[in-house]
Amino acid sequence: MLTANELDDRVGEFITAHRDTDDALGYLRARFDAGLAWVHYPVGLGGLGAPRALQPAVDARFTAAGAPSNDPGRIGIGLGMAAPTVLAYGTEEQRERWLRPLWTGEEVWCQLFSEPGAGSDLAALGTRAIRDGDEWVVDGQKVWTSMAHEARWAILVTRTHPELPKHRGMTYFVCDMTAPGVEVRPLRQATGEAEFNEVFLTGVRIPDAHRLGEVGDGWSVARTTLMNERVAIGGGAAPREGGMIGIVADTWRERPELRTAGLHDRLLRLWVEAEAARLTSARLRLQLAAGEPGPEGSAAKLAFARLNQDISGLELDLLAEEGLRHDEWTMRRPASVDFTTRSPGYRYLRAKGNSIEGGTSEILLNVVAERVLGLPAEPRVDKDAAWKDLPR
Amino acid sequence: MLTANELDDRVGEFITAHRDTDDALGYLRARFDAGLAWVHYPVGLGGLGAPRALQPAVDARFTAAGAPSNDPGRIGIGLGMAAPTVLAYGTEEQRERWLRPLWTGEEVWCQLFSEPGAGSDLAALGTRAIRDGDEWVVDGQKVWTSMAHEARWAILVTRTHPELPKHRGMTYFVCDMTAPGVEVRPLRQATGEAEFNEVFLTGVRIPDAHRLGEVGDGWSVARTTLMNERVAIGGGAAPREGGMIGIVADTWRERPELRTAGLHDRLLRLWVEAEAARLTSARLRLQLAAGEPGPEGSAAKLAFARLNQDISGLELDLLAEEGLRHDEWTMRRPASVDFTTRSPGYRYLRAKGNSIEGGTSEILLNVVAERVLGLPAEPRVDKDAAWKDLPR
Amino acid sequence: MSATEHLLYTEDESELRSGIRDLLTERVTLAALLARIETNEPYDPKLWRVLTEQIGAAGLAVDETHGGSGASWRETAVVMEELGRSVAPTPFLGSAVLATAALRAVHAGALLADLAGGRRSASLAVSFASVPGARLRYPVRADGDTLTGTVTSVVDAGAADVLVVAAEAAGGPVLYAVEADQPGVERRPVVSLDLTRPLTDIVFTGAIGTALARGEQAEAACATALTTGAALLASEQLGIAEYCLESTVAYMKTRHQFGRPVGSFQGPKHRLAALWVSIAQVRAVARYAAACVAADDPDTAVAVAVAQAHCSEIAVRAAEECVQLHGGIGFTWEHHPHLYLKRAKADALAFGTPDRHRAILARLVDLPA
Amino acid sequence: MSATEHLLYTEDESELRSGIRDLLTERVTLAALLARIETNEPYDPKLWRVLTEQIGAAGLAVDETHGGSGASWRETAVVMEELGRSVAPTPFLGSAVLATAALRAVHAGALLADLAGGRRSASLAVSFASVPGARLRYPVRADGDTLTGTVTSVVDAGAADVLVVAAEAAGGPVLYAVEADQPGVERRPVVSLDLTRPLTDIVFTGAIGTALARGEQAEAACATALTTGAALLASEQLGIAEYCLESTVAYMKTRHQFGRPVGSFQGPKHRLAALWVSIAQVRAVARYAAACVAADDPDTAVAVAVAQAHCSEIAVRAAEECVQLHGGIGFTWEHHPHLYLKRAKADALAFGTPDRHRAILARLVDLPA
Repeated sequence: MLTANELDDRVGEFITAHRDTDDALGYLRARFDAGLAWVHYPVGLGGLGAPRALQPAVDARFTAAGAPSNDPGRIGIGLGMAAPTVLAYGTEEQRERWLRPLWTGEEVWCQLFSEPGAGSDLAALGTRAIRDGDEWVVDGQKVWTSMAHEARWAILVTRTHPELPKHRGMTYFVCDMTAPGVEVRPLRQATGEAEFNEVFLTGVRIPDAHRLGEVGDGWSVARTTLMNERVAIGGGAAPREGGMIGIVADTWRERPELRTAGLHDRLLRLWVEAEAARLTSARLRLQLAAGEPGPEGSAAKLAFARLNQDISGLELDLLAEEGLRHDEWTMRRPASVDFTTRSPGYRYLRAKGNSIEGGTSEILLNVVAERVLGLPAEPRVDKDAAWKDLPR
Repeated sequence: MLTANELDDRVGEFITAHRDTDDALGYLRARFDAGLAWVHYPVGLGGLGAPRALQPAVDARFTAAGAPSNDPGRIGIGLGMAAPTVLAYGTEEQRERWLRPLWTGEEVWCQLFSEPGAGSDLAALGTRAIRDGDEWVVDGQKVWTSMAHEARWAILVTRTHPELPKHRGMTYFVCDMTAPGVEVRPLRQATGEAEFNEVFLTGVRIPDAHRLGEVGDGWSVARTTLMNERVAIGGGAAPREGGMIGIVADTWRERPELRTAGLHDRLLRLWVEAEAARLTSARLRLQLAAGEPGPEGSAAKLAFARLNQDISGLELDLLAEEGLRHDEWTMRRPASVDFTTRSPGYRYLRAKGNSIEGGTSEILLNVVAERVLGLPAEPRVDKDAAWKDLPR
Repeated sequence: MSATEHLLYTEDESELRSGIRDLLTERVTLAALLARIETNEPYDPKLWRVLTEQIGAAGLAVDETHGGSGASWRETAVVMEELGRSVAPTPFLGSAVLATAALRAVHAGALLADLAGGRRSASLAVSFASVPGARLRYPVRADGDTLTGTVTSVVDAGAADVLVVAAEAAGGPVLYAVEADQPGVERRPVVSLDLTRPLTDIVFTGAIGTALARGEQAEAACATALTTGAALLASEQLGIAEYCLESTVAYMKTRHQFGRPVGSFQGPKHRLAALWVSIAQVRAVARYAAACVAADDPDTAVAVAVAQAHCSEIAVRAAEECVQLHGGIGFTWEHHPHLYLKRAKADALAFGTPDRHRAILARLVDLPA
Repeated sequence: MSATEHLLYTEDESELRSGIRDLLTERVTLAALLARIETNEPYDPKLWRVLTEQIGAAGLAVDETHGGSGASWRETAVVMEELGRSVAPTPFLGSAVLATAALRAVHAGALLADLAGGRRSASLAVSFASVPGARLRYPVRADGDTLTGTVTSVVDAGAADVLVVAAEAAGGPVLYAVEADQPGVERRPVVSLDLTRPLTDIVFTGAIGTALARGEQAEAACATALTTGAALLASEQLGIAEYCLESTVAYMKTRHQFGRPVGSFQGPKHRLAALWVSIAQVRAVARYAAACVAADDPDTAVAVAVAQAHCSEIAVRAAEECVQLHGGIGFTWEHHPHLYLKRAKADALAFGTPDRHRAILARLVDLPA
């Protein structure tokens, strides 16, 4: 297997060879073809079969060289969720068709999983797919779909066998977002913005060739997707005061007239918690680097959500009158969440989403309790009954 | 029905007539016979069939006159739990035999309900009672029995029909604590003291005449007992700073050298919470007086437990080095709990019991959630199965 | 009779509540509310008319000789509860509480009667974040009866006919009634965190005021108004918390996940039960504060500090639980939770945050830092 | 290499842990512990012998030339974790941490070697509630090398052979080694909140000491000892929290109520999961503090303040949950939870309560009051 030094040499050669390229897309395609996109992917699919741990150094070197970026913020769902699933379950043709334009950013992906009636209980979903020759006809409604309004493709889980127990009657597809019958509507949220969408699927025809995994095996495929979502969250390196605590700490330092004794101890408590969360993430990164992926990822997401909420609540209390004043409620379509540029009220409201999106804190606590602590599961009333007979 | 004024006259006459009595027991017996023991009880059983709300004034007047007391702290279980149950379910003979010496304090009562395997889930209890002619033979182990070592009688719930679902196979008895086969052992607790006992019942023979309620109807009878326990708790009138908060507030005032900024806000938070709990109790008393018994009694017990725990925890933090030093760990048998005379460490430890004894906080939260808020019950796996087949 | 004897609701209060709730249920639907709050007219004028003219809600704390019903702040608090429950945009707090309390204190009979009858509305020109019990600031200066200065973040001032303004004059503070619709008064709408309660910055540039009181009396009137506002805000917070709990409970009874109503899971169940316990305390604390201001009880300052320290935190917690336990839809614009969250958080900032009230309490009950 | 690179356990540390855990599992049964703690000999001398002589636990942070193993405070922290897990009564904290840290700082080679080898034990004569980072107090005065004064609530001093005493002399502070068994030293046992860790008041009445260091060096040695003690106490708190969580989880898997294991109810489940999240943070924070003192990192003061502010609260919460979720038996003398509760609460008071550490932190990270 490739060593870190050999890999570094290859990156250096690539950078030198493409030094004078003006064509960003061409550069990214070439980088993919050289196996330097995601080095742990197979040769021919943007990788070199190298250890995953070598990727950060590669990215850092390209960044340092000022190389064109594939804008990972914009194509996060493709990179983090669609790609590993296509890699794991896709046919040769599917991998070759989808992975390259996914990685280069030519094609944006979104995720059609959650439904109004199936959020935490994703396996209850009811979007129907009925086979019709070489195609499937899909009807239903999905929700909380970020980037749907810009996406070319979607990963989609459907119900194909309502008469089976819920975990056994699902099938997983890749859905063409430009296909007739796909309607995307913005979903406005408490902040006034719409990061997300509702997606209505009405008689959408999907070729069987766009199925991922076996018919009826959609739950397993979806779990692969979601496992990769969990890994993607919460592991980022941060300096001390790097998160939201830094904003309020700076306000505290710069505006002594706002300080009160009661808020002081609360600020210090949150400062300590933020530092604890930071050290925990640092420890998690060491574990991942040492190849011991622990369940601390869920812990990090739980802690991050609570911290953001508590800190932004404190910030409003500190600002008092200024906290009563907001910047704007305009309906916008932001491409990503930025906690630093908007008003404190925005931070406060947006942080409420942190314990709902990507798995509610309640669900994550269940995951920790059952999978980590090994506490017994609740009595299940929905495991063996046919999906169609479940109360909803 | 008797008016408050008429009743007051009667009390006055009684006090005048018995002014010169030296015989405390005789006095109490006479007060019982005059119907001035618990005025809402029937005539002949210590009462006058008067409204319950008139009792406090009667008690206050006897106290003011310096009349002998039946020491309600010592006979609380008899007064609060056994008596209402005997009244509700007892035969004429049973009421006449038991209520008078119970009220006068001649006979102390205790409660044999909880078992090592049946705490929160009282209906799971397994102490067996098997009929043998006119008697029942009882075998089993009870726990958390206060006053068992001083009690003459016990209210006892047993399992008579293991083959029935758990709520339907119980029978309720009055048990003679001096009968052969009753063994009382002190149960030492975290404070070092033993307020409670374990009671071992080995071939204890109870006459059928000491049964309360029908055979198999023990759960209904027990619920009457427990309902009266709930009412008894948490309604006491208290002045501002009357509870544990007063102790720590005084320490704060008297010892400025201990103060820290962080503890200040925490103290004030708890002061506010204590005041909120006090006003809530005051409101509850008005409701009870107005004949609207609300479910706020459970709320009061929940709040009281948490407050005592938080305040005593703060007190130790405030005292710092002194908090590291305890008074004593001697095994004692206190007749009642007094939070004021012992060391802060005692308060801290004893308060931990407040959220366990008399219904854990978790169970009370269930009660509030289901009976007050009307939230749906958990799926029950133990309702219809025979008691003997339940996992334990 | 001590204020602790007034913690329950009287029959009159229950009747009042029921009338107001019927009205609000009809007029303040979620759809109507959402449609209104982003317009230039967040208040529903018809609602305000019925509330003031038919129900007489604005005159509850005004005596009968001034066109009120001669009830008290306790009845007014019941109105606040219901307005909180519905997050109804009305100028009730500014006009029927803050301005009315100030005008009552200076015996400004005619104007008081106008407010009580709903013929006019007013607001007290102070920042909504002013802390009762803290030292008053006077951002407006009076030269003769000509006023100059800027007051920021005033509640319910956008639609007010009259502004009650405390200004610093040469001889000390003076309380003025200022017609809002005059050249020397500019009202600048503020984008407020709570869309259902608009705030306004008011710039006085030579506005003409009518002096109502001077010196200590003016100062006391302002202080009383803030104290009354803070006391009654606790009742609004009670209404917010109650509705958040009730609507969450209702949702959790019908929403199914994993084949069960989500309200049957013990995790949220215990949280909601604990919240109910806290709300029972909010009720007692808010009633006590209202009873104290109604009776001008010597314990008023403590009661209000306790109420604002306690009720703010519980109302915010209730709204936060409402958002969280509604899951995804709790975070959408189309559902009610965000409106309650914004109102609850804004109310917590209004009239002083809990920590500021605890600091005041420390002085009142001799627990010095 | 930054201290954040040392947050994991090395293989050596895991081996060390496993050896100690085996020993403690065998020697510190609940029955043995309960039998011992109310006697005059709460320490198990055999346990201490094996720990020091066979495992070399007392010499981990001592270099090889002084009879130690030349490891570091990080390895010592692993021992503290295991001692916390078992609430084992040993003089490890007093002798192998506090006294050793002080002696290391003043290069007191011979005595250090005695401690490292387990031939003698020592303690630092300071109150267990002393706060690292706060100004040092010297309750003992030195006249020549004769010591007079009283030090209260000293940890692990009852069985110590040597007392390390910082005393105020004419020319500034002096650090002494004082033989404990001499006429001028009276040790009075204290009834301690944590029965598994006895405290002692020490009265010096003309005791003779051997000066180890003077002036700034003496002061620095004391400060270092307290900082090291506080840093390593975080690891003990980690062990306490872990055992409380694990034993509670184990209990809740087997305890049945309502026909189900109580651990299947979501209420306690969510609380235990949240506790696990907090304990994962305690682990990171405690490891970081140990790594900082091991490397004498410039960030040590912040790391220790964070560790003591955070770990104290979580360990206490873990112990409180352990009591509560064991239900009735959690409140009995015969079961383990109360022992952990007492240790956790005492540890929270030791070396400064969380609020005192937050106040120190405020200065360190420029967040002034």
